[in-house]
Amino acid sequence: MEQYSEKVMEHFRNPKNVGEIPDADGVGRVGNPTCGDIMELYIKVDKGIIKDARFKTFGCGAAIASSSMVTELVKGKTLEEAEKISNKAVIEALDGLPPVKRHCSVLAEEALKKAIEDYKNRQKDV
Amino acid sequence: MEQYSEKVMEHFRNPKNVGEIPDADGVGRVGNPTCGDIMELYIKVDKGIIKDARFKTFGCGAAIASSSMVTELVKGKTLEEAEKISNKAVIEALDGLPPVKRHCSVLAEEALKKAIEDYKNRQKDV
Amino acid sequence: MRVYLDNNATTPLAEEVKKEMADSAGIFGNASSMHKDGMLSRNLLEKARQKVSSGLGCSPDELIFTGCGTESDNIAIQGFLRGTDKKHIITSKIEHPAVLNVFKYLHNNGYEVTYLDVDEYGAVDPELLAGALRKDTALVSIMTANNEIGTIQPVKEISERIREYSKDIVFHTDAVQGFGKTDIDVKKMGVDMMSVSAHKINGPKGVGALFIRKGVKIKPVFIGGHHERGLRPGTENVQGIAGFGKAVEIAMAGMKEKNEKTGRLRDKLKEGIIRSIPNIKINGHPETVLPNTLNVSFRDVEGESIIMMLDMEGISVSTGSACTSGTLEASHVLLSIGLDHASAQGSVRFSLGVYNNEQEIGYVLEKLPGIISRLRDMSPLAKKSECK
Amino acid sequence: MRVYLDNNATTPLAEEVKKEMADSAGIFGNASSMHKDGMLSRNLLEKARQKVSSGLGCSPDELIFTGCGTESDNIAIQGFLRGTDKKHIITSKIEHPAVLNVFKYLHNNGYEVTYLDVDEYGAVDPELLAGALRKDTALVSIMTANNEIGTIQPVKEISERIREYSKDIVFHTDAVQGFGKTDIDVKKMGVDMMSVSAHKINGPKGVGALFIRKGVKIKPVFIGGHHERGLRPGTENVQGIAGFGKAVEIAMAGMKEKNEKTGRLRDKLKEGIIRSIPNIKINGHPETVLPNTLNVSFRDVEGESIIMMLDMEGISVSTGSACTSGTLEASHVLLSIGLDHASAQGSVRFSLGVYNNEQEIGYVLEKLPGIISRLRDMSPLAKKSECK
Ligand SMILES: Cc1ncc(COP(=O)(O)O)c(C=O)c1O
Ligand SMILES: Cc1ncc(COP(=O)(O)O)c(C=O)c1O
Repeated sequence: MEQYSEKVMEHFRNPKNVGEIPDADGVGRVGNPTCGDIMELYIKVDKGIIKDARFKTFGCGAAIASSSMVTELVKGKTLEEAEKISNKAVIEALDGLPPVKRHCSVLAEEALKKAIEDYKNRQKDV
Repeated sequence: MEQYSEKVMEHFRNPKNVGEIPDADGVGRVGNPTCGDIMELYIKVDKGIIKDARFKTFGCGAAIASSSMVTELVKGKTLEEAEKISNKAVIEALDGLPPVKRHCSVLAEEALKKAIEDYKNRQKDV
Repeated sequence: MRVYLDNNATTPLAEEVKKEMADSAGIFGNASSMHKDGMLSRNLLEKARQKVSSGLGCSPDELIFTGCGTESDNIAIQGFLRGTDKKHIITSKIEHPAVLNVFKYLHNNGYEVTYLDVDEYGAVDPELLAGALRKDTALVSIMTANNEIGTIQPVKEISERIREYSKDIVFHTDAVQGFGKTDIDVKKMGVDMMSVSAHKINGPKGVGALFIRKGVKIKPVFIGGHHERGLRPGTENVQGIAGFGKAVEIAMAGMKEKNEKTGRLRDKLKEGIIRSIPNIKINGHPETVLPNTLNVSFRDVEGESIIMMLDMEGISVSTGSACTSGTLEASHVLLSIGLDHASAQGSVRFSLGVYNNEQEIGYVLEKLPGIISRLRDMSPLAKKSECK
Repeated sequence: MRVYLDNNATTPLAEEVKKEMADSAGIFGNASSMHKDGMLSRNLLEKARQKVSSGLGCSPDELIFTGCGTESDNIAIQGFLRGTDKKHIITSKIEHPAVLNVFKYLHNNGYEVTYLDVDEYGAVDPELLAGALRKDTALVSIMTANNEIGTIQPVKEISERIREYSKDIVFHTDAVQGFGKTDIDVKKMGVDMMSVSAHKINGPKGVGALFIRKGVKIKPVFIGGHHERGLRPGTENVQGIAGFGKAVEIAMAGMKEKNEKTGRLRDKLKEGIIRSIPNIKINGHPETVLPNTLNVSFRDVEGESIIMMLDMEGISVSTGSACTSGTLEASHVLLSIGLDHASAQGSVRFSLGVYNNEQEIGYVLEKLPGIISRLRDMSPLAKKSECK
């Protein structure tokens, strides 16, 4: 077992933005119980800017911290900026993740991408 | 390593009958340096009775103790009695020997047998 | 407050063991040396061998000391197979990695392996095992008690089935978890080889032992000097082994009472959890189970996050085996007893020890419900379960 | 008075090591556990890994802890060979049984083995080794220094010959005796794997380590959990490993001065023996030899009886390896350097340690001549030598 960074522990201890957004503009759902963690990311978008982000996560400490961190990272960003947020950015913002836990940051990136995609799809439908 | 008995240690510490008998009536020499121990047993016989016995031994603690013990055992015995002294008797008299050291008692028995044989041969020659 | 409920992972050193080890720290000779320093070590070693073998019900010359339980398992299994041409071996699906991974290795290297299923409680069915025996079966290895869920196997019945079929098949049991927590007697159990480990019974880490019944021939796997009959070469860890001897001595004294006490505390914890937390499942056998072990699935939450939150409150527990923490797989034990992945991942093992008390259990029951509900609030699965 | 001159068999625990181990006796978590108790153990483990690896000149992630030097040797040799198809291996005739007996086992199991001769001082000739290298050579194992006669091998030169021939051949060295008594640096020596053992440097018994250069792939021999990268599975002996770390730390501090002191005492003993006892032979290399080791053949007397008599006077020494006491064979090392059987059997190893002093050496020199002459008086060989 490698240690978690203080930053990870902080976000695990007090995760930011937990919950759903009932009238979300985009929802990204990734993972499945057979392979491990499950993450749901909700975003609220106004004039191309992510005004709010929330998550629900079933997963280990790293998964919860990654979810919390990614919601923090996207808030206030334009969709273009948000789309560029990679799992590396999440890892960096968390001061690192143990190698076996890197996939959690990937899940966070994917959840974000899916939420933005979902938002875009809804815009098309309108 | 198994422990030596107190009796073995006693005979090792203060071996009895060390030395040669210059005018011995019989000499038994067994063992060779390639295989390990070497034992020489000298006996002095008078009217069929072993009056004196001495040894010289190159060998481990068990070999020295076995030599010492066998000389003690034969002194005062008739040749017939002495011929019956087996390695088992030596082991018993020593309160046991570790399994890997049993061969030392065999050597003592053989040295004794050879010394008696030598004595008998000399008698024939006369 | 710090509450340690991870005694199946390892246990604190008993004070008497610490003392024994401190007392023997000055006895340093190589137990193989002829001189007095060697003799002093050899005497300590043989005194400890006496104690440990009496704890297993075997004779001292049927016991070798090893470096840990894993080593005992490997020497037993690989060592026995090095001396036979038979190529079929049998184990259960819920063995510790120290056995299971050896079988997997052997599977990939020319052996035919039968991995026996277990029932929903984790028990091996002796009849199922009997049916798997073959003319070319070399060895059967079934653990005495499971480390994750505590289920005790019907070792005696298994042994009887094996003997009925053939006198030649060797039966090994990994008793690393059973030793000290359930009745152990190699004769009554009818086993040919048994592995134990000191650090699970308040002894030192880095010492194990292997019982090898007289007449069972095994070959060394690690090869070197003649220590421990050449089966575990390497200068003997006299100080650690002396500590092991002492640990067995105190574990055996009043074992029944100690286990009854532990069992009462475990039951209190179990009932408290059932009462205060909905949507849970108790894993393992309801009766034939180690008195100290409680494995619980908390639906919709993940085990590691429970452990971390408990840790923040000063409570040490684990998801299954400490040996698989650091990997991502769900417990093979929990999957084998039929749990789905999410439940398997949401499981926590509480394993008590001789030093736990009522107050500690009360403290855990105070903290746990809040943690589970907090994590369920975070979980995307929780709402769905409610809908169902 | 008790004088311990058997430090190549094992050494007494340093006081600082005892203290370190006593201090860490309360840190008991399983180093694999997530919780705080696990973390405390993990921290101790990694601190010790730092210390030991700095003693070897490697990086901490190139070092695994094992249960003894024998285990390190076996994991290195058997573990590496499990991952390659090449079938030729090279070693010397004077390796410790922990290497030599592994090679013999492999010899009987499909491997072609070259056992290199050594010269009259016990040194391997790098050119001879170079000539033995083949396209299918998988591994070379040559010890850093010999345990019986102390001869230090030209490891660096050997490594250079191997590299010149091929980059793929793996070079292991058993540095169990060299560590602490001669300069060790895995990089400068150019080795791929190195075995060491704590109890030879005033550390605890039951702990060893193996350096595995980054990029060298080895497979586990004992199989189980993921501890020590899966190469030495089993709950880590944290207390012992912490003691090892401390032992390395103190061994490395002022090593040069300590070895000079030991060397002076050894030379005093050697000169005293030469002066006072006729018909002897000093075995081992006159210069490239461990500073603490003195091996002497006393003509016409047998080693065990010398040892026993010295023991009765309070002096602990040994005939060759503690690992072969209890067997009847003459030392393979002494036979390999050309001694006849009788001389090989009449040899004694005096191996000094950091705690010996002048007075003790004086005491030995006082007792030894009388013992030898007493035994010679008993020996049937002595008179013949005189005749010659
Ligand atoms: C050169 C050498 N290699 C290996 C060993 C084995 O070490 P251990 O007893 O720690 O297994 C020893 C000492 O016994 C030794 O001297
Ligand atoms: C059932 C079982 N077998 C084997 C082991 C391995 O024991 P050790 O860690 O002493 O190698 C353990 C514990 O880790 C265990 O619970």
